[in-house]
Amino acid sequence: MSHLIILPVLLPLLTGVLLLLLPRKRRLLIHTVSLASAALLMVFTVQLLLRANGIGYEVYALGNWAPPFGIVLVLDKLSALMLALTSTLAFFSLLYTAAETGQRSGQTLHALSHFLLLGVNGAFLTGDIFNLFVFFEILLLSSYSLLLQGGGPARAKAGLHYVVLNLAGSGMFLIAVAILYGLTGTLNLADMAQRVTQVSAADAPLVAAAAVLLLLVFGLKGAVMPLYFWLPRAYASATAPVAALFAIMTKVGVYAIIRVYSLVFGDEAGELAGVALPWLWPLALLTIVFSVIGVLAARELRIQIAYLVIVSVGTLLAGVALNSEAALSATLYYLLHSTWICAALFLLADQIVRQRGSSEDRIASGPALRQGILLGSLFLVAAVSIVGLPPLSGFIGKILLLQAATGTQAVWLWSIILVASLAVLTALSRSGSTIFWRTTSETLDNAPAAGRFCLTAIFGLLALGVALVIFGDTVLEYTGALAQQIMQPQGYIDAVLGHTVKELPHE
Amino acid sequence: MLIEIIVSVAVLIGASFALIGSIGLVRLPDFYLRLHGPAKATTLGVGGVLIGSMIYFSASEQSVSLHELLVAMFLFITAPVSAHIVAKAALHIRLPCIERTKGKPWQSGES
Amino acid sequence: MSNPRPSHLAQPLRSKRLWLPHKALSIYMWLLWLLLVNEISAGHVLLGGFLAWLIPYLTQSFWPEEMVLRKPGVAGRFILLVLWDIVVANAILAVRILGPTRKLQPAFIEVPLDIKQDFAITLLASTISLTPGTVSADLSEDRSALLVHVLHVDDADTTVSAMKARYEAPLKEIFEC
Amino acid sequence: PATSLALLLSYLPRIFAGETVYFHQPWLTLLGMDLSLRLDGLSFMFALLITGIGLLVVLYARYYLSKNDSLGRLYALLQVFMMAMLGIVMSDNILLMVVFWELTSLSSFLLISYWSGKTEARKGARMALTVTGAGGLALLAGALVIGNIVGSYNFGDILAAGDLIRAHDLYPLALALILLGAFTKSAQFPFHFWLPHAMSAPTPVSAYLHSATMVKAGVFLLARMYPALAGTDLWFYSVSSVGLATLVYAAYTAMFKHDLKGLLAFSTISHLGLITLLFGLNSPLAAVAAIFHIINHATFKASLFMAAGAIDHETGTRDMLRINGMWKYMPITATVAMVAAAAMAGVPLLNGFLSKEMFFAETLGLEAAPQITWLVPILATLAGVFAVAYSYRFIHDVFFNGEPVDLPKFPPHEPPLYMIVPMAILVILCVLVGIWPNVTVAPFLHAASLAVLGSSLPEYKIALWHGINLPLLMSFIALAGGLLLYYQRKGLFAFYERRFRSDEKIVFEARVQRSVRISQSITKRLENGSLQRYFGLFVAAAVIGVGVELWPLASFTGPLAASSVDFISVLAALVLIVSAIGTVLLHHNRFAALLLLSVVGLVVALIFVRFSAPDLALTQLSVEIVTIVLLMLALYFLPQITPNESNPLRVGRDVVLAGAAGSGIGLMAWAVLTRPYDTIADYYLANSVSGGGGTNVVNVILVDFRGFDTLGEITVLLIAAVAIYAMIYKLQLPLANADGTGRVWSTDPYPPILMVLARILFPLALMVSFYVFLRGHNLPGGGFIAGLITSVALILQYVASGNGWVQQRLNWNYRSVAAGGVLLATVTGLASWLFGYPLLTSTFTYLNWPVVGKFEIASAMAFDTGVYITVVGATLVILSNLGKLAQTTYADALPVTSPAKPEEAT
Amino acid sequence: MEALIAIVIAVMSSCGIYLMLRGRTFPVIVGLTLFSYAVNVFIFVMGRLHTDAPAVIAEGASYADPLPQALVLTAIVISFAMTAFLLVLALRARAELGNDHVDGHDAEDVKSP
Amino acid sequence: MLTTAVVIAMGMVGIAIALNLLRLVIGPSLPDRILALDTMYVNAIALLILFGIYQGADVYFEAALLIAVMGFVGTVALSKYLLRGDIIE
Ligand code: NA
Ligand code: NA
Repeated sequence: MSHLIILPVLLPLLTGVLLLLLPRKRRLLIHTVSLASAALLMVFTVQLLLRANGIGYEVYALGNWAPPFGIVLVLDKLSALMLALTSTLAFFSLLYTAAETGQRSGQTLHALSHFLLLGVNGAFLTGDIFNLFVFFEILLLSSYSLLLQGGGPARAKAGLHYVVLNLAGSGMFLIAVAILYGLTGTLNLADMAQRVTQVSAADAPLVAAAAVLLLLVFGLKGAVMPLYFWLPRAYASATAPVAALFAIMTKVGVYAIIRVYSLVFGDEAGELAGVALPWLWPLALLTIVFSVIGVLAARELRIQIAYLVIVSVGTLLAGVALNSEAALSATLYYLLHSTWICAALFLLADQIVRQRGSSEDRIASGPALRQGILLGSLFLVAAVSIVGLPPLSGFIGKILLLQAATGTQAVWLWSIILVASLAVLTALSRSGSTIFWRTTSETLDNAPAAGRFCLTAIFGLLALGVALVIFGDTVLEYTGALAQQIMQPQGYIDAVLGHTVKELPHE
Repeated sequence: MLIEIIVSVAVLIGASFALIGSIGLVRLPDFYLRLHGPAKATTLGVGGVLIGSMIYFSASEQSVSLHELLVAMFLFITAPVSAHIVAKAALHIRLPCIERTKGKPWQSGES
Repeated sequence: MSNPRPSHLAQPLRSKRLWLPHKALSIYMWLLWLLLVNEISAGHVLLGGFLAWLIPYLTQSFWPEEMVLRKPGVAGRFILLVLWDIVVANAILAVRILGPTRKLQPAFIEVPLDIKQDFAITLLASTISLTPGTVSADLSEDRSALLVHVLHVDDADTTVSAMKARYEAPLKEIFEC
Repeated sequence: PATSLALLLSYLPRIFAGETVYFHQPWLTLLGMDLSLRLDGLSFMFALLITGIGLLVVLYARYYLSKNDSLGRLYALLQVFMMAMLGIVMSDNILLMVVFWELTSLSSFLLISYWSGKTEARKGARMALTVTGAGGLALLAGALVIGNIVGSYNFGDILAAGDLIRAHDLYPLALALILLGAFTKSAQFPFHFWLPHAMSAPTPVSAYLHSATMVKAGVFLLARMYPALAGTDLWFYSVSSVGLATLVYAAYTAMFKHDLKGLLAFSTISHLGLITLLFGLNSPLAAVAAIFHIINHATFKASLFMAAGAIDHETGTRDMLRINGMWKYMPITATVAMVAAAAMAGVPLLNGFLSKEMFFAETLGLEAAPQITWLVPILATLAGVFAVAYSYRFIHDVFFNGEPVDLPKFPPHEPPLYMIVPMAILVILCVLVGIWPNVTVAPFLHAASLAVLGSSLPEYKIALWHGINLPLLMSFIALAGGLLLYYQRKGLFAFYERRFRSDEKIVFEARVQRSVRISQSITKRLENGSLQRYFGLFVAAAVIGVGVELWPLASFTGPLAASSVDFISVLAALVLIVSAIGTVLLHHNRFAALLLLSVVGLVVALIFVRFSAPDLALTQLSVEIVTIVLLMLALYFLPQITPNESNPLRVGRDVVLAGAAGSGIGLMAWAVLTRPYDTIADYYLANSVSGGGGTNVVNVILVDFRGFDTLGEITVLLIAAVAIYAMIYKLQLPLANADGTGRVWSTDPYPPILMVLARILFPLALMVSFYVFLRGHNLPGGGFIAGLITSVALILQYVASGNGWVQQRLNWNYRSVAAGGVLLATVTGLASWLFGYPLLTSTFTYLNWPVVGKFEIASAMAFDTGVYITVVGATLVILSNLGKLAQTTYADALPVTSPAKPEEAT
Repeated sequence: MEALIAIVIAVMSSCGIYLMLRGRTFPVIVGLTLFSYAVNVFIFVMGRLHTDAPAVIAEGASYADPLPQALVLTAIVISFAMTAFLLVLALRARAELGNDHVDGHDAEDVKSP
Repeated sequence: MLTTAVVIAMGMVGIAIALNLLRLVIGPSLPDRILALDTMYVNAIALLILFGIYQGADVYFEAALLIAVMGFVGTVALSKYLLRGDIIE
């Protein structure tokens, strides 16, 4: 049997543990192990992507217990795509980490990053809702700690808010899972999807309450109005590679929403079909509106980028709420784009901060940058992408989404997205021109030039965004097939519940 | 039947002592006095209950059940030390005792 | 604030001994195991024996000195005495707790100590706490005296000498002669 | 550009033959956007303008820029721009055109801000980007609407579907959006204001982008979409009125600009208005005239910009109040500029005259809305008057009008030859076209008009002399009136200064600033940095969400009968409720709250016992103590008292919120508890012994059925250990040397009696934990609980004897221990791979040894050992490091000379 | 009995959430602990209430639902790890921010208790 | 009869626990509260053992043992906090 599907979980776990066991002083070794593992992870996930592109589903029954009794990992097009996205992001972020940690070994940082990957990958793969909770906790705890890397009051405060809110969120998650179990008697998502169809009308509101509670929890992770307020400070205060890595975190929330509400509460869920949609749609639009206001309001570049992350979340969820194949396909395209580009922006902002000395990333006049042209050009590319100007990925994603909307939804989505684009354009042109052009004097003497590996990381992420344009058709073909798979959850259900395990010798 | 009676008596006596210890805890006028109830009565009370349990399970399962002894032993070892350390803390923060108390506690840190 | 140099840090670390570093402890452990599993089978007797070796071996550095019971007979009698006193103590206590509290005459009394070993002092202090109307509240830092709170006292000196005779003496006999 | 030009010219014959050349490369097919290009007459004409003028501008710029400026950057950007511009005119797909459209906005942004050090340049660039970007977005929306109507984004399909589009409900929307795109790009009123401010760009850029090409993209769009959108009243009114307003207003304003380039900019706007107006007239001839004027305007305006640049270059200023009498210093430039200006004014024998004539003629031929159409020719003539006036001013005020006034550079010279050559070429073209239109421009115009108007191309004739008619009269009125006006300029200037001082840039900047400020205040209100606010919102959202969903629920009480209540349970519940509420009421006294919290924990454990969950009880008890110890370790560094800082209103609000949330949770518990369910749990009960080899089903679930969860759970512990270790590293905290009441701490850190007892208990606890571990698979217990017992036993040693003492005896790296535990558990799980089973597949067997008897060994036990080790390691990392915290801060807090460093264990 | 449990859960969650809404780190942590107790009991009772039926396989006995119990065990461990982390974070915040307010600033209207 | 006796005993222990809580809530001093909590732990052991007899099952024995261990450690830690502030030093 193939164990490939478990490797995205196993590899980061073992790497994290191994990194902790290595002697702290072996700096180079630690970096090498960490990067090699990230590279290997990329290989595995790409392989999984290819495999998912070919087959429908693949199920891995942990402990050889047949679903729904044991925990299963399920590979489908969605999980494969998310895995590949994560691994690329992780590789470049770790590359940046390795380049930037300098004399410090970064042992903890690397280990925690791999644990974060463990959590994220696990969340993407698992087919069990409680196991999803466990992986959420793994990724959250790692992220708490990663966020605090480097110390300082801003991080401490942001961290405190982030942690407390998410701990409360975890509590709510458990309550929701418990209610679902208490009424359906199962934890396996596929099984639950089947049992939810049989929930009586009298009990349906209870399940719906649990579903909304779950939505709230995922919304907290994904940073939806009114639950995103913790995010800007948190992301802005994180160190660059961490912030870059965090670009995937909100997407985990989005993923969970897609997965749970299409599979368990999808169109076939009887009384409970589409239970999340009436909430999701307005919240997504409000998220866009208020986060764009945040983008305009930002006084610091990193805060602005953080708000851009939220804008992208709002856009994605709006796409999810459209609840159609075309919209979902567009959403996933946009998800790839926004994750890579936001990550690149965070890395870039870090280099800007380094070269601006005490002006840091304030959107106000400051010293000229040592590599103004280079960084400026990179910023331009990233900004063009994220604003959604042609010819880069954001534009395509945006068009796809706009095309997917119909009826009244189209009116709302079009006006909000287009006005939002304009506002973001205004804001980014303001911050970009201020930071790169409104410079007071000479460059700072001690401003460090961006290192080779740092630039590689930024280049790499932007290049992935560009690749999304060049190979647009291929990507869209995949996301289209993916959307089809997601909108027809019966395939998933059959694959999981029909999975048979190998006979054990002692039985 | 005899065993039932023995067990009943044991648990009732035990429970009574536990209750008395707790009554002492509420009723006595200062901390140092209240300390006596839990340190002795409650411990013994639980001891009584444990003996009851020991007899009961030995009888009902037709084999000697002695592991309750372990709990009892543990309690008898730890209860006085608990009392001691709490009292030490009370002395340290100079918790007042009722006026008619003879003798004076050491000042904290004195020997 | 000054922090006194804790004397216990100066205790020498004994080199590890493989074979039964604490024989008394080992016996105690073995019995404990059988108590815990609540059954006497060949398997558990052997397993208990193994643990009786393993745990003392692992924890030997936590035991500063080897305890030697000099007079098992005295020790046995002492235990019985204490158990009896506990029962009596509680009967008296019950009466005092339930009776009128205004008649109580509490007191702090100081019991000078003859025994010096920490272990023995601990035993004495515990015994005092478990027995009639007394709780050992504090030990002087030089370990020369025990501060005891008495629930009801008629004559402090008598109480002190009674305690010393009844409990300290046998303990001294058991551990130090 | 030369290459492009050459390449382009090679298509000349085919285009003149009315052919359309296509290029097609599938790209984003799923998006409806392919990389498909078309080269028809219209695009060919534009492409020729773009490449031709581009070539000249490149030549000019080479000598225009100073040595400090990066020529490479300018060329690169110009190249990008040219490519994008060609893309616009040659796209065969409307979405693709939008792509190039936005690219021109972007490159224009970068070109305007070429001298990025200047505030003017940055602001001008940003304004241009915002306005044209907004237009681009509107255009995008329009394109999508069109695509929606037609079902294709291909121009071929769109242009053929004009009737369909015009009849569609969405036509007004599509039209509005597309016109918005065109008008912003071509600086039509009221979106014109960005163009004058774009003049902070280097002059070659202004010449190229902001007169000859980019601003023409808007009118190009009108031309391109003409077959699809034009011909309706809506089109007529919207396009022509905007064009007319722009024409007049901009021509009027141009007269008063003292800045050379400002004058030219408004003139450009005005001419664009003229072209727009022509397109708006819904007449085929007007469209031809529009196309003709596009060509003419590009030639004379580009050369004028170049002249202005040359003057700026030589004098160091563009202020016409200072620049006078240049005829003396640079006669060649003067000659060239004067000819171009004359073309701009519409002087006969020059190209401007021809298209203007056609324009005047068209304004007269209006058929629609007769009650207002008489106004059009009048306004057109008026605009002509203004145009002559500003053109004449450009000539007179710059080249004559006395002596220059303190120029930054004096005396000015003729510019380098290669700056003159491009100007000259353009001016020669003006003359050639003006005199022999049929030889020079006619084929291009024909091809282009064919592309716009299709087969319905009207009969038209370009000629210098049509005889004396109304248009000619209008031309002469304009010429004479313009000269007259110029000589009356003093009074006019004064009038203008009094009336029109509104600067759109200031308005625009103020608007942007205001929206930023409003955003900031909204954001500050929402994201006020208060966790209480955020958390309150979270709870409120949950209450509302759940409340709304629960609303339809008929009854919380389900069909199952409730079980009976007993006295002890009620008592225990009361104890729990009292202590929970007590925790809240006493929470200002933190230590007391902690004690009450312990009671809650204890009763929770009793609840677990009461309802048949011994494993849970054990775990709850051990975790609770460790938690309490942790809380105390932390409390040491925190204030002992919580200040009373919530006002009654907030307390009330929080009570309501918390009460609602809690009641909701309680109600849902009640609802579920009284409903039946059908669970998968029976499978575990049935297979625990046969499949998992253990009778304690809970434990078998943990280490086997759902061992993956447990692996995750111990990883969480490990991460917590690592994270906490990292956080404590170098943590400096103010240390209280006295308790909350100010009493100095006891001097006796390690009470001997406690120390003795702790040591006695240690082996005992180890024994118990081994026992609990071993039986876990079959009876309540297991690795986790055993690990906690071991940890607690060690904690007791730390408490009783101190960090130093324990470290002397047990110098482990707990972090590695924890990592090792996870490793062991994982590797155990991996072992199943060897036998071809998935991760974490367990196995067990029964051995029968002599004497010992029958017993079970299970791989799950190795897994559980991993759990045990992780728990011990993680718990101790956390606790011992928190313990050490005070040591390090304590040592640091003391003066260096202090002898008191007692616990530096050697 | 179900009602009693529901009330207990309601009270614990209310108290926990109320404390989490306070402005200082320590009460927040205490509240979080209280809330996690409530959550644990909540999950636990989703297996319904069973008296004298521990899920330990024996002859002819009835059993409680073992699955929620296993979930609670996992949840307890995780919430323990989280609480520990938050606690140390509170210390860290105290060190970095100079006070123990969750927002890092002492409220202006502090009244002494 | 045994059942009655055990139920009565449980009632008595339950009341004892309630009394402990009373002392815990009213204090007034912290040592009083610690003492009350410690006593409550011990009483809880009694309650558990009684419950075991009542149910005729001895699976609750370990819980009792654990309460004994944990109660003691808790009391020690709490008292040491009052004494030294720093419980692990
Ligand atoms: Na400490
Ligand atoms: Na907990």
